[in-house]
Amino acid sequence: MPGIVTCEVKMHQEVSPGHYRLVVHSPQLAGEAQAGQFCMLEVQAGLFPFLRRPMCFERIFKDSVSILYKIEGEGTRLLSRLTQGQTISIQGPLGKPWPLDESIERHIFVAGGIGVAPFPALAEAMIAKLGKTPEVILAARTESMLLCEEEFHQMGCKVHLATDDGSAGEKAFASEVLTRLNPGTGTMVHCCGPMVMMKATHVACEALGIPCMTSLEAEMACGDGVCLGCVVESTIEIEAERMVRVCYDGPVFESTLINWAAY
Amino acid sequence: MPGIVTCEVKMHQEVSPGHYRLVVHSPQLAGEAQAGQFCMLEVQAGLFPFLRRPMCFERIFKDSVSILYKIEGEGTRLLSRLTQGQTISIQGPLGKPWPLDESIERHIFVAGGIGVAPFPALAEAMIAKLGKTPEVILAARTESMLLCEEEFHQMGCKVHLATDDGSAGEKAFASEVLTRLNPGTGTMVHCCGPMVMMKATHVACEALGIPCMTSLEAEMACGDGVCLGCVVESTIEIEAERMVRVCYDGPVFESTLINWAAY
Amino acid sequence: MGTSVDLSINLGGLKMKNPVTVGSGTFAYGQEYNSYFDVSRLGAVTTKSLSLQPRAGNNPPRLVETPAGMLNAIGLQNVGIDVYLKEKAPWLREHGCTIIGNIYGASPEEYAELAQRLEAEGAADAIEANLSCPNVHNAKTARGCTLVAQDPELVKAYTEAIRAATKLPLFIKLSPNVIDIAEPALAAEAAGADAISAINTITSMGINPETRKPILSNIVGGLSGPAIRPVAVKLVWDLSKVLKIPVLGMGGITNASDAMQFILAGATGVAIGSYTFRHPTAAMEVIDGLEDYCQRHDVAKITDLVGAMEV
Amino acid sequence: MGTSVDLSINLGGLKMKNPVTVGSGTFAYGQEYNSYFDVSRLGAVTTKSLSLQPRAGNNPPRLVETPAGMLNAIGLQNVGIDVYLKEKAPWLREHGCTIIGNIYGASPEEYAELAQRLEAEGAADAIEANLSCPNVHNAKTARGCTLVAQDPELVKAYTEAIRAATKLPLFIKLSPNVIDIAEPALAAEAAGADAISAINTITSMGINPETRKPILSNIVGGLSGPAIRPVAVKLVWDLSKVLKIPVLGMGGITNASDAMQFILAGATGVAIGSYTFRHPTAAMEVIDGLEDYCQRHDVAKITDLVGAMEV
Ligand SMILES: Cc1cc2nc3c(=O)[nH]c(=O)nc-3n(C[C@H](O)[C@H](O)[C@H](O)COP(=O)(O)OP(=O)(O)OC[C@H]3O[C@@H](n4cnc5c(N)ncnc54)[C@H](O)[C@@H]3O)c2cc1C
Ligand SMILES: Cc1cc2nc3c(=O)[nH]c(=O)nc-3n(C[C@H](O)[C@H](O)[C@H](O)COP(=O)(O)OP(=O)(O)OC[C@H]3O[C@@H](n4cnc5c(N)ncnc54)[C@H](O)[C@@H]3O)c2cc1C
Ligand SMILES: Cc1cc2nc3c(=O)[nH]c(=O)nc-3n(C[C@H](O)[C@H](O)[C@H](O)COP(=O)(O)O)c2cc1C
Ligand SMILES: Cc1cc2nc3c(=O)[nH]c(=O)nc-3n(C[C@H](O)[C@H](O)[C@H](O)COP(=O)(O)O)c2cc1C
Ligand code: FES
Ligand code: FES
Repeated sequence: MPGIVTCEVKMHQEVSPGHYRLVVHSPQLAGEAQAGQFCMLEVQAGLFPFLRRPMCFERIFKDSVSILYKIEGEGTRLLSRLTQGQTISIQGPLGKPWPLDESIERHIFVAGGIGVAPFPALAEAMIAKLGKTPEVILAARTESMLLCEEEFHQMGCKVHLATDDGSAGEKAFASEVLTRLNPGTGTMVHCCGPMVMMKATHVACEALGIPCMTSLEAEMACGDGVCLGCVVESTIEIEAERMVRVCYDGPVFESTLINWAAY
Repeated sequence: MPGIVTCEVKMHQEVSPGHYRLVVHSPQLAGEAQAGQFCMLEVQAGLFPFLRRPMCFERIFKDSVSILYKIEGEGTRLLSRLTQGQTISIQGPLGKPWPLDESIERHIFVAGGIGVAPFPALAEAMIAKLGKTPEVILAARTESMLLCEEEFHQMGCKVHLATDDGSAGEKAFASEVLTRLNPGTGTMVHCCGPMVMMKATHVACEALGIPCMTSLEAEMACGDGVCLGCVVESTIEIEAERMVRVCYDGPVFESTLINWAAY
Repeated sequence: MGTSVDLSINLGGLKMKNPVTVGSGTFAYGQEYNSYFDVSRLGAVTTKSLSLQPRAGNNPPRLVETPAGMLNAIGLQNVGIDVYLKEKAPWLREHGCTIIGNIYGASPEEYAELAQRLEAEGAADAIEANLSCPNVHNAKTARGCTLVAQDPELVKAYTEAIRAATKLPLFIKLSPNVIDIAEPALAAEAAGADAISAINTITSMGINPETRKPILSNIVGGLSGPAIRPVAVKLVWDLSKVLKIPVLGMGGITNASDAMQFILAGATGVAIGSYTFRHPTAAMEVIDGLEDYCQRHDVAKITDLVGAMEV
Repeated sequence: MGTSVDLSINLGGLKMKNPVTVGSGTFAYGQEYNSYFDVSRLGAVTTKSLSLQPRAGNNPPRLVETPAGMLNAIGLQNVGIDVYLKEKAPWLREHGCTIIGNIYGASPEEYAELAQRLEAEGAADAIEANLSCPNVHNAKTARGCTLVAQDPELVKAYTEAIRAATKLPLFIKLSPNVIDIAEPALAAEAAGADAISAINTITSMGINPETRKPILSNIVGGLSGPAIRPVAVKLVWDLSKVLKIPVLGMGGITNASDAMQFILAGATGVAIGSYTFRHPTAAMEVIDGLEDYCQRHDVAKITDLVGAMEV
């Protein structure tokens, strides 16, 4: 059940230029959150910014959760000033988690840039609950934007790197790397990153005939399925509505449910 | 010349319930500020609160200044979260200082509640520049709201206490205490506190035939004499305007310049 | 808390146990926020605008944050009256909620039908007609007007049609985009409205300088949130000066102190809108805060404070 | 910075070296802010509204902060045209400032006289007539209107009178409190205005719940600041769709990105108002930011971006 908790900051540090990791103490969130869900952070007290900022759980520990984020605009810039020992109001957990499907043999993550954020928690859950170690394709514009490589190695994941400029790993799109991994029946792809990348991955999976789960982003106001602001167009109707809510029906969707034509 | 400086917080602590002292590093402010002037603090980054908050200089050190403030509403509450090492944007110095009149024999301060804030700097300036040690009447609702007594003692000032509830010093109004001090010709009174107190002190000084300087408060937007928002009605006209600006023509006014009828 | 305070109000015939409801479209149909607080504690739940057919709304992006507020162009996406009657209203009833059914139609007849069906199925305790949605483009609208609520003649016609279709308390929701809000309000009153809801969002827009494109796919949207509160308080005061029927005030309320501004300006009831997105328990805290305010000020009945601003 | 950008504009005949001026009443007569930056760097300085006689304005309190904005009811306190001509204009001239003289009168004749005197004494390079101040109560105003700018007929009459009195570029400043801003704007254009300034503040109010009194002694005031920016951008876009004359856009601008929203929506010039109170060098930073924007986007002339929103 979503709730609002005031959490103490246990750690907050810049992990690569413009990217921060925030660890907050919250047995409640840690106890309830599942990989793929997200929360809404109150950036600072007062009415600016007006809305909370959606962030997924990078990792879910015993009594704390971590968030990995990128400075995108004013909200995240203000957020980065928060210091250890201060408190922050967090609403969550929200949304639908990644599915944990026992019948799947091979799990491949396709992560673009900061889109890697929801994957460490998912890798841990798969290892713990399914006894399966996923493979990870980490893609980014350039080397310094490749995040969490070390974490995945520590969990025993095979990591494939791809950069737009070739500064690390292959100079290729993540979807190309994916195709070259020859994923066959029994494989499921989990993808999070820029819309164009998710679209390309969806198209690749369609061609390969394998299921693809995508974690979408949209501007959010409520995070609770109420305001109808975060919708994307779907290929089907949920509750007689052609639009699906990223916050409530997602953020994780089977890629075939999304109408990718708009992107 | 007023300017905007980003200052590091050297110290910030609660000095009595709901009252804080903030010391910021700023050779520029310390070099230019004069007792009685004030500054405008940016409470936090972003657009809330929208306006800066006016605060006078409690003390002016070699390369820092101190501010003594009371939690009044949301702005000061947010301000109190600022921690040592963080920075704050300060605009100043602004307004007209207390006059330092060599011809005056006896200086008496009349301070009500947080209205004591501009007096430590004035006492120091008088001791240093005029070689005169002022007497201080400290008035407040109750004992815990009497501030700076220790500071004045250390500077060698004689301190008279008055509280509304008699919890410390006399159970009397500051203006009554003033009258009983028998101030005669050659005395100047400097007053800061609630409007009703300043009015009473003004009336008492009129009766005693001695000059009274009052430091006024008003809601401010610009602090620079531009918006005309902070005016009070005057008994005379400055630049053909019947209204005087607390921020620019004051905050320190000869009490006879103010039309006290409205208060 | 000490002495008990009577927070109950009668809003044009709708009895509410306290003056607090929610803004239409900021609370869906009540279910979601029940995980944050018992929604039956509200004086009433106001539903999202309901239309005869389900509506998909505008294309995304549909919302953007603004300083101390937000801009939306949802375009009245809703499940439609049928799904509401079948799935949403029963839940609200089971949970003991008083319901203000907000409706939106493309014509007076559609509004009338919606009101009639809500009453017939016992799925609302009052009707709030949204005549101020930026999507109604009616040929009969007076020059320059784009909203029914901007044209007193249309307001009269729509109100009369709905009035004829239902005996439920009828609230007419007005727009701030007018020169003098008294005109449509008096037209509604004359046509049989039981209360005026004010205000809906202010027509606004935003542009992304980097892409040079409008931020909302609909280009234009409605501004809400604390940013617009001073505008709303003024309009509620304008209304309270001319109306005999009560006002349901809204626009940027975040806490009991904000709500008191509306009540003192003349609102009998208040609605919490966008701020619920930031702080889901806001409406609850307003109820508690109003009770606290009355106790601190030694006021036995909240209704004694309606329009009690001292000029 | 690399290639040089042409920031100059021609605003209805007024040549400005960059599109940036200040909102009337938020910069006094220029002197005070010269300690923060060289005010002659502005495309133009817009003066506080000048009247024939000095005005004391309203009683305090006259301002209050609001979420992301502020409410003021200064009441046009100003030194009067005589003091302006004797003391303020010479300072602006000595410092090389381009001057937009903002004027306020109680009748068309007073506006005409003010414009004529400013031109005769060379104390302004353009006239901005404030027809949207919440203090004008004119018996001839159409039903419901309280501002000249709400009534196209009055706008026409006032504009014609001022037009007849001066050859200086004439800007008419409009109010957001209308149903369709195109109407007064087209009336002004037809009557000979050279540009439209938009927007003035939005009519608003606040109440202190503890005292139950209005916060402003005038009860009602005008809302400004970032809170109203989305409203202003929308109105500027509305204007740019119907006008042949250019628009001077304002309302809540804090930085170059905000200013670009106005320019893309169709404003040729922009004015920084209330935010200067928070951040006195804001206008300067907007100028630098616009230059930077043009460089990043490979735009040689800022005027190429006017109305360049891609729908
Ligand atoms: C379900 C979900 C999970 C997310 N998880 C993460 C994460 O783990 N790490 C991370 O770095 N980012 C994540 N994001 C994106 C993150 O929310 C935005 O980068 C952030 O809100 C930008 O705020 P800002 O004020 O810095 O940027 P601004 O551009 O100034 O934001 C202005 C407005 O745009 C919205 N906004 C801007 N960009 C986005 C975006 N890409 N998605 C949604 N809203 C946006 C903001 O909420 C705000 O309302 C997630 C988004 C969603 C929807
Ligand atoms: C020249 C000057 C010097 C001051 N020096 C000090 C000082 O040294 N120490 C101190 O504790 N206080 C001082 N004050 C008062 C202080 O500025 C206010 O207490 C503070 O602004 C309240 O802000 P808030 O957000 O906490 O209160 P809120 O009530 O939430 O403020 C809301 C609005 O009211 C304004 N406001 C509220 N009360 C006052 C007030 N009494 N005077 C002016 N504006 C007010 C705020 O600026 C803001 O715009 C001074 C005021 C002035 C004018
Ligand atoms: C996301 C959103 C959706 C809204 N949908 C509706 C609606 O369907 N019908 C309606 O009458 N008003 C709708 N409104 C307007 C609100 O009910 C309310 O009148 C307005 O937001 C002002 O209140 P606030 O500032 O507290 O949000 C909506 C507002 C928002 C923010
Ligand atoms: C304190 C204050 C005083 C103002 N005085 C005037 C005035 O004298 N004449 C006028 O035409 N506009 C006046 N305005 C309106 C501004 O010029 C501007 O149109 C409005 O504030 C919107 O811009 P902003 O949001 O950037 O402040 C005043 C605004 C403020 C805040
Ligand atoms: S953010 Fe409100 S419905 Fe998704
Ligand atoms: S605060 Fe603006 S004139 Fe004093």
